Amino acid sequence: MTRLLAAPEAELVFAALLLTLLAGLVLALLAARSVLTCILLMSVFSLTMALWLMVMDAPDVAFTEASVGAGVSTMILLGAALSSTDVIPSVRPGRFWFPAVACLAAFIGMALALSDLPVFGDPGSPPSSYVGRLYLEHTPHDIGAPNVVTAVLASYRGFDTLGETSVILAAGVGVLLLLGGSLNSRDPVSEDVSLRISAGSPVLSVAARLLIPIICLYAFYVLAHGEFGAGGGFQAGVILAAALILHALVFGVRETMRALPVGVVRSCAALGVLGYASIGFIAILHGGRFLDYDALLSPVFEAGLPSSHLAGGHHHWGQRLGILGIETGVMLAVASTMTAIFYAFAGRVSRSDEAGAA
Amino acid sequence: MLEAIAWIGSAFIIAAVGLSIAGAVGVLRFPDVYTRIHAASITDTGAASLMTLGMLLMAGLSPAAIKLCIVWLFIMLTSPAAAHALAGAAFGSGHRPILGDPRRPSEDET
Amino acid sequence: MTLALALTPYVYGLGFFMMAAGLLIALTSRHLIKRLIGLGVFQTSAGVFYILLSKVSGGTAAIRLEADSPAARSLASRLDAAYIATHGVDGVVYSNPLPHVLILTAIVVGAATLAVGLSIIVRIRETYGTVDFEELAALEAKALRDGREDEA
Amino acid sequence: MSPFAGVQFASPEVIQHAPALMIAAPLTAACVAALSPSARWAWFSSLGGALFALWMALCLAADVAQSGVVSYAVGGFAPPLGIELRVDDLGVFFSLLVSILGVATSLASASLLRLELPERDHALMQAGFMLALTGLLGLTATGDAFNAFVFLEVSSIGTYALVAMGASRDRRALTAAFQYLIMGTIGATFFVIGVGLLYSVTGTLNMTDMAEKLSASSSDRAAIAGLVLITVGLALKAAMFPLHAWLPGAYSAGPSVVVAFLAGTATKVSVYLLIRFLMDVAGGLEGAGEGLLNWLIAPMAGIAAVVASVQAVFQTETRRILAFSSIAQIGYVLLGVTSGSVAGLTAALFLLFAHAMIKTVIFLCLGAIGHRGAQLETLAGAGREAPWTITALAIAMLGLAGAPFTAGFLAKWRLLGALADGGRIWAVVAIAVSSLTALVYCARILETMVFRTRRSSASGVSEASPAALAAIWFLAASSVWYGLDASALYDLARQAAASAMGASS
Amino acid sequence: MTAGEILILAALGTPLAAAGLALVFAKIRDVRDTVTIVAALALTCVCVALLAETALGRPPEMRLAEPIPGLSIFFRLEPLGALFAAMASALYLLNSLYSIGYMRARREPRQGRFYACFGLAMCAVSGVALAGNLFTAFLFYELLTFATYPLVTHKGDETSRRAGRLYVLLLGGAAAALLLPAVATIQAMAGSTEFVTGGLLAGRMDALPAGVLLIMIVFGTAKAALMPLHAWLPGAMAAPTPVSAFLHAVAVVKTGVFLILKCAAGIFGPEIIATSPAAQGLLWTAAATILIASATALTRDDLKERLAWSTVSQLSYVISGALIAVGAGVVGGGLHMLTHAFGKITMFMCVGAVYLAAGVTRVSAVSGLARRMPLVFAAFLVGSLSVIGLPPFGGMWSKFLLITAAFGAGEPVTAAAMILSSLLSAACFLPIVISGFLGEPGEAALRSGPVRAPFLTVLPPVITAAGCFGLFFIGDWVMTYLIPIAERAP
Repeated sequence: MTRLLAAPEAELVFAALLLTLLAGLVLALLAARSVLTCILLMSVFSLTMALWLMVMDAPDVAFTEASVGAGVSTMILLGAALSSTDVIPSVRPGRFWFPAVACLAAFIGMALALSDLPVFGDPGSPPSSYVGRLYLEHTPHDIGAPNVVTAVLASYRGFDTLGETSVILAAGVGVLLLLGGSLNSRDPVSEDVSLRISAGSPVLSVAARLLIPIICLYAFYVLAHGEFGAGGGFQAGVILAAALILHALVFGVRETMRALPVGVVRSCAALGVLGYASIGFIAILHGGRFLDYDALLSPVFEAGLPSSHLAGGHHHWGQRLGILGIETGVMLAVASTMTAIFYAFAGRVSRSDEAGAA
Repeated sequence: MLEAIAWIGSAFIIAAVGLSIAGAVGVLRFPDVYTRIHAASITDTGAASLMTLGMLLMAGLSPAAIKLCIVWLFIMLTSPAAAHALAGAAFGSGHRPILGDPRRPSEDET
Repeated sequence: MTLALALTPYVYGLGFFMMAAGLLIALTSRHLIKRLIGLGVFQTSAGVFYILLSKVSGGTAAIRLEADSPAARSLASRLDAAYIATHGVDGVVYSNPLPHVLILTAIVVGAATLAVGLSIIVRIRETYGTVDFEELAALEAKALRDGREDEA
Repeated sequence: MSPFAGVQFASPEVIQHAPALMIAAPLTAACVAALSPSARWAWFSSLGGALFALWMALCLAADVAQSGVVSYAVGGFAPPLGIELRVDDLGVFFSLLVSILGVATSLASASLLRLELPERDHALMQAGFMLALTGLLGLTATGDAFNAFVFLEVSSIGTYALVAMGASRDRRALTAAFQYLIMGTIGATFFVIGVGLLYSVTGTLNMTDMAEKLSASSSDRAAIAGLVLITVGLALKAAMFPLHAWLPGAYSAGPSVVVAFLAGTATKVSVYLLIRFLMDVAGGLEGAGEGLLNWLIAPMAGIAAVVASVQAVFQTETRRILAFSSIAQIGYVLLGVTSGSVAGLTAALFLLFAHAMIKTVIFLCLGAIGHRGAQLETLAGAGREAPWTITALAIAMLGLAGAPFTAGFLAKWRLLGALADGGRIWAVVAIAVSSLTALVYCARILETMVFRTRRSSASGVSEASPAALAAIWFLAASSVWYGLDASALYDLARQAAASAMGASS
Repeated sequence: MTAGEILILAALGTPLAAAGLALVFAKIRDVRDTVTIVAALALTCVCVALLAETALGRPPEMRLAEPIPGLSIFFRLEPLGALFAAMASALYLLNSLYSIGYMRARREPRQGRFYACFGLAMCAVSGVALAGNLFTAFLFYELLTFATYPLVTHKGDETSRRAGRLYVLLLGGAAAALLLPAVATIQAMAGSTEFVTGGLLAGRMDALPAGVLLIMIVFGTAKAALMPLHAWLPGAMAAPTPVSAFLHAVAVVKTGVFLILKCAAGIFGPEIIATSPAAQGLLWTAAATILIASATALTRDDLKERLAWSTVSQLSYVISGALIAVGAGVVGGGLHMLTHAFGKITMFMCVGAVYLAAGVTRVSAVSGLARRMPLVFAAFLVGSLSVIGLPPFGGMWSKFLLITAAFGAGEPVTAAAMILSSLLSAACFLPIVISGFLGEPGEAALRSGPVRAPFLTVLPPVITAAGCFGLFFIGDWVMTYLIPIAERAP
């Protein structure tokens, strides 16, 4: 996509404008009186944040913010809010002023540090001129993947991502512990709950039946394409989960649970993280460091493979294989955790209906 | 020749912006749920596809053009279905459309 | 450059304002779900601060382009050669990729916290019947007093 | 001379990968536990994971005793590009603490879970417990600032849900867990913003690299703001005085096995991070680290020691008393850390280790005897029903009060001496007053359990299961052993303190 | 292991063994009691041997363990310690005999735990007596508090439990809040806490901080029952009489004043005590305690409480002795500790015997009883005369020495207080004996049937009464023996 914007400064101004819009949204959120308004404002906030991230040259983060921030968060917020009271009572002044003063103090404390922060967009600032630049220069030689963000995410700082995947597993375990009580009993959710969407209307089922395979294909595209363009394990996992959730919304949670029972979903989450860790162990067995993808393939085997054109003759098949492997593990973990969370909330909604109805 | 197509593309985008503004105003001003859903779907379907076509024209013959076509197809498939689902849900949860002139309270006001 | 200088305090100031506002919502709102939303805003604003650090004016996304590819050339056309030479890598100026990686993690951590928080809220609503912070505190104070009487 | 000098626990190839395997082992155990069909399998995998982590920690201790600092570049990329696991004397001291308590808690977890939670939740509880262990071990080993944030989140997100699972015993666990979640996440986010500020000044995330760049940099204000934010974030995580509101609720309502592990490790590792950032990383900024320590943390720690102990005396619920006592003990430790002398830091680390063991024993005992009622009265005369468990609990309570022949006593002795030497009389007075109040609530608990006759209406109390007893008695005996001959633990603490202070001066 | 070290280990080991065996054989009465007696006998022999070794100028010493580098459990005998250990072990033997008789007569429950705690307490006492540095002394001092708590709450009813709570709170609390910081500071400042003749801190510390440390140590050692930390002593009378007799006349309270004596002599030294204003203040407090306690003793109708309050005042004699900067003060204090122990234990045992025989606990109910129990009341008379300080008994020497030392050191207030308190204690105890022998028989005395206390509860007080008498003759030998502990720094 060629850019029509003339000068680099225009980008900065546009970013500043979008940030003002974001700040406005936060102000609106502060004053909101109903929970649903808050959730919608939060969703708009995430989408505008995704737009702002695009302008700030962070496509991967924009992608994740849109899918995880706007998509999944809004869904589970709605799932939880459906069953709770909508109106937000106003807070008593007594309990308001002390935290308000604390936040003001934090704000002033941070604002004091403003003068030493690097100028907005300054290429010579310590972050951009030191490690950031090293990554840009070393990626073709070390890893050979064009998308430096995925290279750093998966290979240079692969340990961070392993930690993060276990954060996702922890969230999945936590949600299943808290809300999973009724789910893994043998009889899945008693009556068909499709969050009160008129099930079976031809338009939706046809559209869904057409869309779900495309979404799954797109998810795998995003996974594989992670090294070249924006994308990667997290985004792919969320998109895959979105497909499953669409199926649940249209055809009812019971159908989806019959296709993908909770036990399987829980095991996939664990398998995803296990896969990621085992790639690390394989690297150790092959004599490299933990998560050192160069050690994955023996040099003799790697010599036989065609060298990638981009990296000027260096073959990085070990790195490419490693990155793809861990991204698959991450996708598996993210997709199954998001699905498990949806099952937990959907299962709970039906219970609250019975409670509400009873 | 390419310049002309690019300008047409820009015209398409400006039209799309006009449409989305109209949709936004519609969502704010229309009296009941269904008209508001209609206005929202204008932005969702009309403006988005116009914008995509505009970019398609500006992108000319390049891999990006193919991707834009797929995006346009996707929008064409999902947005109307979304509007339909929204209307179905509204109807399912008991919202009845206001028939007749909104300014005069009609007889069968529920 | 003077524009960037002028924008810096404004932009970081907005970032810190969002942090303070998010913190305020998380600490003072009475509805538990709104507290979690406030927490989400607070975490996202931490991301804003990181991304503000990463932006290089004139830079593009950290996806290595071929030195002479059409995209690289069109980008180069908009900047003066000296700027590209000093700050660019192989003829293209990129923004700093490291904060992007960090914020990818922070977003997912935020979503994970939100998921666990919401499941706790659902459980609270089922056991206590309310999600209002004040009511919950009152209920618990009463339970504490009863607990002390009947077990003493 | 460290007690581990010249000791070999494994072949050199294994030792070479010890830092990474120490963290990966419990993570793998967590996955296997989540996968396992029955509670028993989950328990075996969690026990295996904890034991493997302890074995690796011991290898690390031997390696560090030999070569001073062990640096492990994960993924084969040297810092500042890749993430570096950097373990020095200070780090290995905490790795040992966390892994020892991890093994003990995991050993006792089967019977404790059976007493409090339905069978179907056990597998996931073990998985959550192992993830918390992974997070904490990661924190003690990592040398990268952002990686510390990630492991902080790994350890805490699991524990929010685990604490909430205490609702089967006491419904207040849910609101306590929610408060814990809000405060914990705010703490972690403050931490990450602080790291961001330091990153904006230094441009790197590796702690040692950051320390060098900080000493060279001219822009101090952003760095100091970053340090302040990191201190506030970690203070929230370590339940330092003004920010401790979440701890009593979480520790009194959470399931016993979770609280036993958290009481011993979670707040302690946050103190470790505080030492790491304020003494190592902030070493370059002349005065910033020390300034923060003396004028922000020291007074708060003094107030914590006194106020928390006094509050503990007025509580009627057993676990709530112990929660407030934990906050007071954190106050002691921080008084030692901020004493500014190596002797003070050594005494603080020694007290921290002793207190962690003692608190874990106490909570394990309360869980093992099936103490369901919250009020202390329901424990009356428990000594007769469960003699072995209650004797171990009595030993631990004596250690908590600082009675002679226990590690608590020697630690308090050294701490008072170091503070008096450093001329901090107000700190000595604070510790004197709070150890007086500590004696009161310990005597009250001991008297209720051992010297009171059983009340009919009190809930049934039974002897602990053999595995739980083994874990409890291992820790209780070692807390007495370190009271009699503390040379091994004391040397470790002294080397850890020397490496922390050495790095900064 | 030299002979001296074996003796020290035996001095600590035998009571521990006694405690262990008492627990093991708790159920078999006879075996348990014989074990206690044999152990007490063995302990007495060991302590007498230690006393002999120290007297002959070869004080054994031993470094048992070093829990933390720089802090060691170190034992070293010196005249005062050896004397205290010997006295305590002898009286432990007699008290064991007495408690066997007492406990069997009253068929008390949980006697296994009773004797075990006794043994543990005795081990703690010998630990403090033999301690070579303040750290070891503090260690066994704290152990004594925790070992004696079950004895105070032996009856298990609410009053004894409240007394126990007060006991632990005051003793443990004062130790934790005042004594521990003081000792830790001394360790930090002086590098070690060893008792050095002439004072460890002499010349290392100026008067003001040393004064503060002195105040913290004197008030921290709540066992010495200096007002206002004396409330636990009358409270502890809720315990059975053998406990009151041995612990609250000999073991616990004497350990307190012994520790103060050793600190005054071995840590602070005469120069610091002479110069520091704190010592002056403490002397006045001790004098006040002497007077108030003796006066309160008069008002108490219950026999044991009257003895308890008299003990509080007598203890302050020793404290004043320690705080008078003259060598004779410390020697007088040491001697008084010895004579008062013999005197007061006799009186406590007699009161116990009277309670066993006639169920009488109040002074007013004693009239006329002496004719039915002449031997017990005779022993009581001897004990009280020794405590009052009249010539034919040991008490006279120690009071004489203390009063002359007070005058010599220019402390008229303390001397006056001591003299006045002797008169008060005379007024307090003699009426009991007089009304017992000459008063017309009260209803207790008129009860039909024999009024006889078991033989085992009568023999020990008679022996200790003889001891008081004997002390009169060996008084000056003990004085010359104790002189070296009070020298100035070399």
